[in-house]
Amino acid sequence: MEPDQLKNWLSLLLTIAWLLPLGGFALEIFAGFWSTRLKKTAAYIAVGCIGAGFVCSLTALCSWGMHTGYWAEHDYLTKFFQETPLGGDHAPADGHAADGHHGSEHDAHHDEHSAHGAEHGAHGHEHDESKYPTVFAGRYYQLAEFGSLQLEIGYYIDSLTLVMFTMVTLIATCIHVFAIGYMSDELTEDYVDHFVHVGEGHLHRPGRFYRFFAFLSLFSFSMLGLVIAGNVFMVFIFWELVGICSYLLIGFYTERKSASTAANKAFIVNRVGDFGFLIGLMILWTSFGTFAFSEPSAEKAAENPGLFQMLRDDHGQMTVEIADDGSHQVVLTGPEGTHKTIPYYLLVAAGIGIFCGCVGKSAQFPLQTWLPDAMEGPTPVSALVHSATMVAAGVYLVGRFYPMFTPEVLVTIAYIGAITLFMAATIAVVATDIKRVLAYSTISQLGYMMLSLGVGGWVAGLLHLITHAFFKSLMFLCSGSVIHGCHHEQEMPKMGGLRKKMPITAYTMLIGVIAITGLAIPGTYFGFQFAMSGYHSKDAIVATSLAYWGLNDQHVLLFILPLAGAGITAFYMFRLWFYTFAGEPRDQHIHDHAHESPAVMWVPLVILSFFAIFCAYDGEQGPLWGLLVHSEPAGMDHGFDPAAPGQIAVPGHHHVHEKMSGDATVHDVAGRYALAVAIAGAILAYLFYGARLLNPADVRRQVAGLHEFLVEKWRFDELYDAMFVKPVHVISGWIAALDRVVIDGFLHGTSKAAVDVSTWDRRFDEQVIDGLVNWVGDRTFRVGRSLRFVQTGRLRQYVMFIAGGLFGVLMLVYILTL
Amino acid sequence: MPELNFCILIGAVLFVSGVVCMATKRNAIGVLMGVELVLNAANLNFVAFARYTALGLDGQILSLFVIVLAAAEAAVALAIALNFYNNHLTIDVDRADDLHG
Amino acid sequence: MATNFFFWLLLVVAIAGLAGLLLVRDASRRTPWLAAFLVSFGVLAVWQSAVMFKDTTASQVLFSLFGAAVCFGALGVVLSQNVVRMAFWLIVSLGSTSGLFFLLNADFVGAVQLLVYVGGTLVLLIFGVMLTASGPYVTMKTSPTEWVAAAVVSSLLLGLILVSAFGVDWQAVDYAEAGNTTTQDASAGSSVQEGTTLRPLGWALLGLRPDKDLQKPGEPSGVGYLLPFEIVSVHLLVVLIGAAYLARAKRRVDQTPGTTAL
Amino acid sequence: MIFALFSYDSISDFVDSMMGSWAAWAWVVVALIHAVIIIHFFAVAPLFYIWLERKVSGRIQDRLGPTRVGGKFGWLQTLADGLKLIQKEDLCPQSADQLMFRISPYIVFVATFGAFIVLPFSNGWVAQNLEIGIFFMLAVMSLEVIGIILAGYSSGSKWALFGGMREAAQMVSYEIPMAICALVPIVAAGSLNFVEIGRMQSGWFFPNWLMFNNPFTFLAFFVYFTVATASVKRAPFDLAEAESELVAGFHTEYSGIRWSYFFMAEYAGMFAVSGIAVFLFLGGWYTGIGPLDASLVSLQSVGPYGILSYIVNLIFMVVFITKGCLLVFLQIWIRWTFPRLRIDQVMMTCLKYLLPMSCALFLGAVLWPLLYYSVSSGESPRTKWFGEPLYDKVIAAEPASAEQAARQSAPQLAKGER
Repeated sequence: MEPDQLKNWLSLLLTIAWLLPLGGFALEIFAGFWSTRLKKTAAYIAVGCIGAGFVCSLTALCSWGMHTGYWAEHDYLTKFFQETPLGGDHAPADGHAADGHHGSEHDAHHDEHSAHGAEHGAHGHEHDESKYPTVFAGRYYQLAEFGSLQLEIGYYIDSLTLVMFTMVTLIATCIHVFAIGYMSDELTEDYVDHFVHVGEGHLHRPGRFYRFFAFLSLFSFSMLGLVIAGNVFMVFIFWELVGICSYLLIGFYTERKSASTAANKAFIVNRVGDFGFLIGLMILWTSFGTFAFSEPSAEKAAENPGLFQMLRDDHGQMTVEIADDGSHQVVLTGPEGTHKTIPYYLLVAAGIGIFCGCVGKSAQFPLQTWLPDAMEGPTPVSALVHSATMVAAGVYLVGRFYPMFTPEVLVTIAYIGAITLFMAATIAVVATDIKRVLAYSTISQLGYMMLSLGVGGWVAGLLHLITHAFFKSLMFLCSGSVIHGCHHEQEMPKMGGLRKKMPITAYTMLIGVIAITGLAIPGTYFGFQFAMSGYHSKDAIVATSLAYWGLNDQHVLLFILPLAGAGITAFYMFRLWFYTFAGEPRDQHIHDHAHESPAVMWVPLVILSFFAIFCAYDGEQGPLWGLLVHSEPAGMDHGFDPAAPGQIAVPGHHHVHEKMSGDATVHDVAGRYALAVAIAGAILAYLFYGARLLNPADVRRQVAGLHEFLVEKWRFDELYDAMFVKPVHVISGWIAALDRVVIDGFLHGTSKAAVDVSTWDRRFDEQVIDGLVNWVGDRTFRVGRSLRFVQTGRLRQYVMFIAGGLFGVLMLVYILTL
Repeated sequence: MPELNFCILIGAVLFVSGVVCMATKRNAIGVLMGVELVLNAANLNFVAFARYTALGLDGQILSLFVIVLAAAEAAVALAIALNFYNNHLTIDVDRADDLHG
Repeated sequence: MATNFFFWLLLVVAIAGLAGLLLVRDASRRTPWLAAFLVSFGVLAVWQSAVMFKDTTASQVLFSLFGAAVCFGALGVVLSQNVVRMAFWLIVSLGSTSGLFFLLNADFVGAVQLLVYVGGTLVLLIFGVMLTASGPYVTMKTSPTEWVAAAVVSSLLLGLILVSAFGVDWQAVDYAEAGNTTTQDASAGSSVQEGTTLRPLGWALLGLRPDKDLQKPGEPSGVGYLLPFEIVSVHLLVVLIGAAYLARAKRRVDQTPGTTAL
Repeated sequence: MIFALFSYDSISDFVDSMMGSWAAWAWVVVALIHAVIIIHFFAVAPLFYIWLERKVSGRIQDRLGPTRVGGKFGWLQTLADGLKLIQKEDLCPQSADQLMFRISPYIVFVATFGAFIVLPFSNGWVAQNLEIGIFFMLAVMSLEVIGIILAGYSSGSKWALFGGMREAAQMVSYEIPMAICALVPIVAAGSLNFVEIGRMQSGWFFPNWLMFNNPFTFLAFFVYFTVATASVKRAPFDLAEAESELVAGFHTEYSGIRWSYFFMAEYAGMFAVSGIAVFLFLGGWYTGIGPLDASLVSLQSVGPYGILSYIVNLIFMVVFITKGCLLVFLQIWIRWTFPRLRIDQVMMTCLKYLLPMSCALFLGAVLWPLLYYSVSSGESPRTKWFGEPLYDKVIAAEPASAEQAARQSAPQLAKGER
């Protein structure tokens, strides 16, 4: 197939996958018109759309691999056959029938994984032009054109996009299926909402089943849109759309006060992050003049290069020169090779700005408060939005936008990540709500990803993103089925010993816990590694941070914190598991009523648990790692040596695999440390909650202060309240006072003055003018009356007067004419 | 032309006697007679000027009109006087002073 | 000589008559003496006045006669208390004015005066008098003060008018300046002078003015009186209707029956 | 010397020549002469008419009337009455207004007498040939009303007052139709001057007498005649003297000579009104027989000293007087045949019948020339609309007497004799 044909084929498939949920959403949102509130048709439509989307993205991935010769290079398939006795009927890779049914496609994915094979070829990254192009970019529609800038809806397809597409659609499909069961009690005309008290009773409202699936479809559309986006502006558009969907989904139970405030909080905090994002965008636009990431085809790149091509040459090097006034200028290669220089700090500012957006979206250090409250939404939402996809968008953006970040920005990313992971972990330890614990664990894992991206572990970070998506959504769904089983009871102290009641949920939960803690038995025994996906990704991260520490001694924290975090993670995860599933039930009532959730809920659990185990199979030699490495930005593999002005070294791949102590590589050393810490944490949790030998209450009493501090979630809410809300009230109070005193005073003053003037004017008017007029009237009246005697009414006297008058006049005339 | 002066003299006498008659007579008809005298004085002057000055024929025509209109005026005045007499049973002008100030 | 003898004869007869009148007691027997005195004295008076006014022309005599009649008539009207007397003297005055009109070569106007004014209006007045002059209202005295005031004002007014009138030199005013050609035009015009004013008046009323040379610049065009003539006719109609309406017989049902109109 | 008298055209010419130094006072003499002449006729006529009336009324009532006094037919009866009246004591009632009572007969007499100034007895024999002859006559006759009212009022008695008032009302209201009817022939004739109107009616009586000039004048004669009898208080309209109701009307209190003045005025009034009728309708002094008139007129300019013209005029005067007497006889005749009208009927006939009829006739007379004189020749616009005025014809017809006509129009007194 020719490159163009492949490009069109891939873009077609991905566009279908992308737009199907939108169509679903359009249908489902009007379900109120064409279907009743009791039918599940809306759900089936949603599942169908996202399922078809998964199939399309899967076929796109396979056809991409086949045609770009990627499979040929990395013949995982044959390798798999040799080693693993397991084997189902392996349909040949390219023979996938686009089968809408979830079950069969599950096997196909598994098979495709094995085809990748563990070992990864010598990673020559030199792109010789003669080879088949692997990255495709294009434009659907041009929104606007401002001079040289084109705002367009376009796509940028490379291995990362395809992997993300498959991951998102797969997880969304499972969650949609799960949601059908979970949201089944909304299928009534009269849904009693126990959490909302209206008068003396509860709120009665019609069920909103179809609306939930509409929002889910909209969210899937916007997430896929974000992933496929070809330029930063489009990313921003879907960034906002995703934010809206999270707002809608968190606030699904709108009547609940807590739900609506949580939705607002999430949206507002995201907006704060987006504020930074916008600033970054603006800087990019003014300085670079374009939003597109990069233009794979050579001739188009010459005409209007993407952001990356302008900043970095083919080897990923950024040229910095010292301008005459001493400031560092970055040289950009514009269209037709024109050169333009922008100040270095501007680029740093742009990077920081874009990273702010990611902090807001992925609930990193300063803006993490909204995620725990976001648990108010239904559990499938938490699973899909607030664990796997949306929060991962921040990390994906950092990954996608990696070339633009200068070393200084990377350091900040790293530190933010470190702080976040440690803080979230500590809070998770004391959290009692099952979903709160998972929320904090999500935050800390995101911290891990940011940390790994910050320290240069691009592939490690994104691998961890994928794996975390799988096992975190798994755990959320398990907690969902637990809540569902315990009739919306989320407090762990009320649960206990549910293993017997809900075996499948318990064991899938256990798989998730083991995956996240990264427990494994290092080494490969009889061709199989006893290690979950979490182990591989977490080890890579810790190794990269160790290598980073190796290169930059002052950043010791970047290694210590992830290590400690790993331990704490293990502790709170196993605490969670033991708390809910092991031991005697703490609340007999709930225990009695607990029941295993129906098939429609536990099947996705099983599927997700399978992926939680095998998605990062074979670690760095695995297919997933290979795919991710394929779209690693140029120059990442061999790291950056410390350049001006920050003097920070970024480790490459080889640094990670250098010999450190003896023959053990950095990677192995880090792995051993992480494993030790994790095992310690697990054992400690077992002691506290599993066997209940130690009483947490005692510890709580001993470290009451610390405990209180942690329960208060490091008092960030109070901090923000104090920093922002209070000042606003105070200032508004001042303004109100100003308004009342100054402006009203002024107005009252003028009106009072007006009143005075008018009273004076009225008095003047009455006395002077009226007086005058009356005087004149009076005078005329008096004169008139005085002449009255003349009008006697007697005819004869009148004649006499006339005669006299005549005489007088004539005399006068006579005299005058003398 | 002495005759013109004589005519004017006679006219003046007529006019003045008319005015006096109007001024002194308490009988409404007396007043009317005074009016007639005044009108006649005017007529006399008209004709005299027609004869002795350049006024010519116009004077005579005007006197014709005066005569005719005097007749009309007398008719109306008499009607009023009779009405007054019928209503108030008196012809004394001084009794008709309702329009005093 | 004869005239002297004749003169003295008349004088003696007059004196004898007078003496007889004074001496005779019996009123009824005085008539012959009275007759003698009157006849002789009358002839004597006429003769002497004729001699005095030997060269006065007819018009002057007649003019003064009629003038005197007018003035005494007017004074009669003013002085008489009785309304009917007043009416009579008014008739005398207006009749003599019509005579004056004839003397002033305004024959048609004189005739109209007689026919319309005296024959019509004064008859009307007399009707008015007859209808109202019943009982106390025939003679109504006016207070002396009013007489005095009237006398004063009238004399002042008369004096002023006469002084101003006699002060004017009419000679200068009329013939010389006035552009009017009535006096010069001997043919159809100057009818005013010849006293035959009927036909020119008729034409004037119809709007034709042959006696005026209309081309003369100073002359106003269209001095005909057709429009006023029509207006007067309509006016008369209106007045008649009005008067008839006003004076219509109002049946008054009150204490004085019989005051219905004639 | 006597013949020399006839050479003068008019009395005034004669007197002027006589007065010499007193020429200025000639007009007084002339006026007196004229007055004497008229007074003679004025006095004689009533005598004859009273006698005529008593004879005719007798005959109508199948009785003889006065036969013994003065000869064969009692023709001196009225003279005897006259003498009787003069001897009677003319008393003046106590409650009467002395001045008014005495003056009113003279007013009435003067009013009627004044009328005869302008009435010509033949071609040129007129006291004062005024341009406005007829109009002056009517004007003067209208003064009579005042005399009657004053007489009625001043005699103090209610009957007199009522009689006077009714009489005055009747005369005043009948004046209007009389004037309008008189206007009808004047419109046809085109002139107010008696002499001119008379001259216009020369020739055969049918087309030339104004009566036969156009149908309207024909009707106007009869209306005029009725109105005239009413205005002189005669015949059916003489309610004022109705013995049964108002005794003798306004002159009940009068006796003697004052009463005779009233009577003289009445009968003279009858003749004056008839005279107007003769001039306006019946051809004036012409006999109406075409050739006879023409020959008489031609005779006038023959012979020495105008003696023949004097004789012709005499003949014309006789013709005029006979016509007048015939009309008076007609009035007398009517008086003794028709019953008397009530006062409201009198007023009603005047205002509701006679006045509208006379107005209609007047309108017809005015419009008649438009129909009759078709627009043939290109005369002046006036003639085109109103036809060729007769007076032009007159002037054109008799060039010979043009000089005389011109002089006639002169203001000096016209020659009048007898």
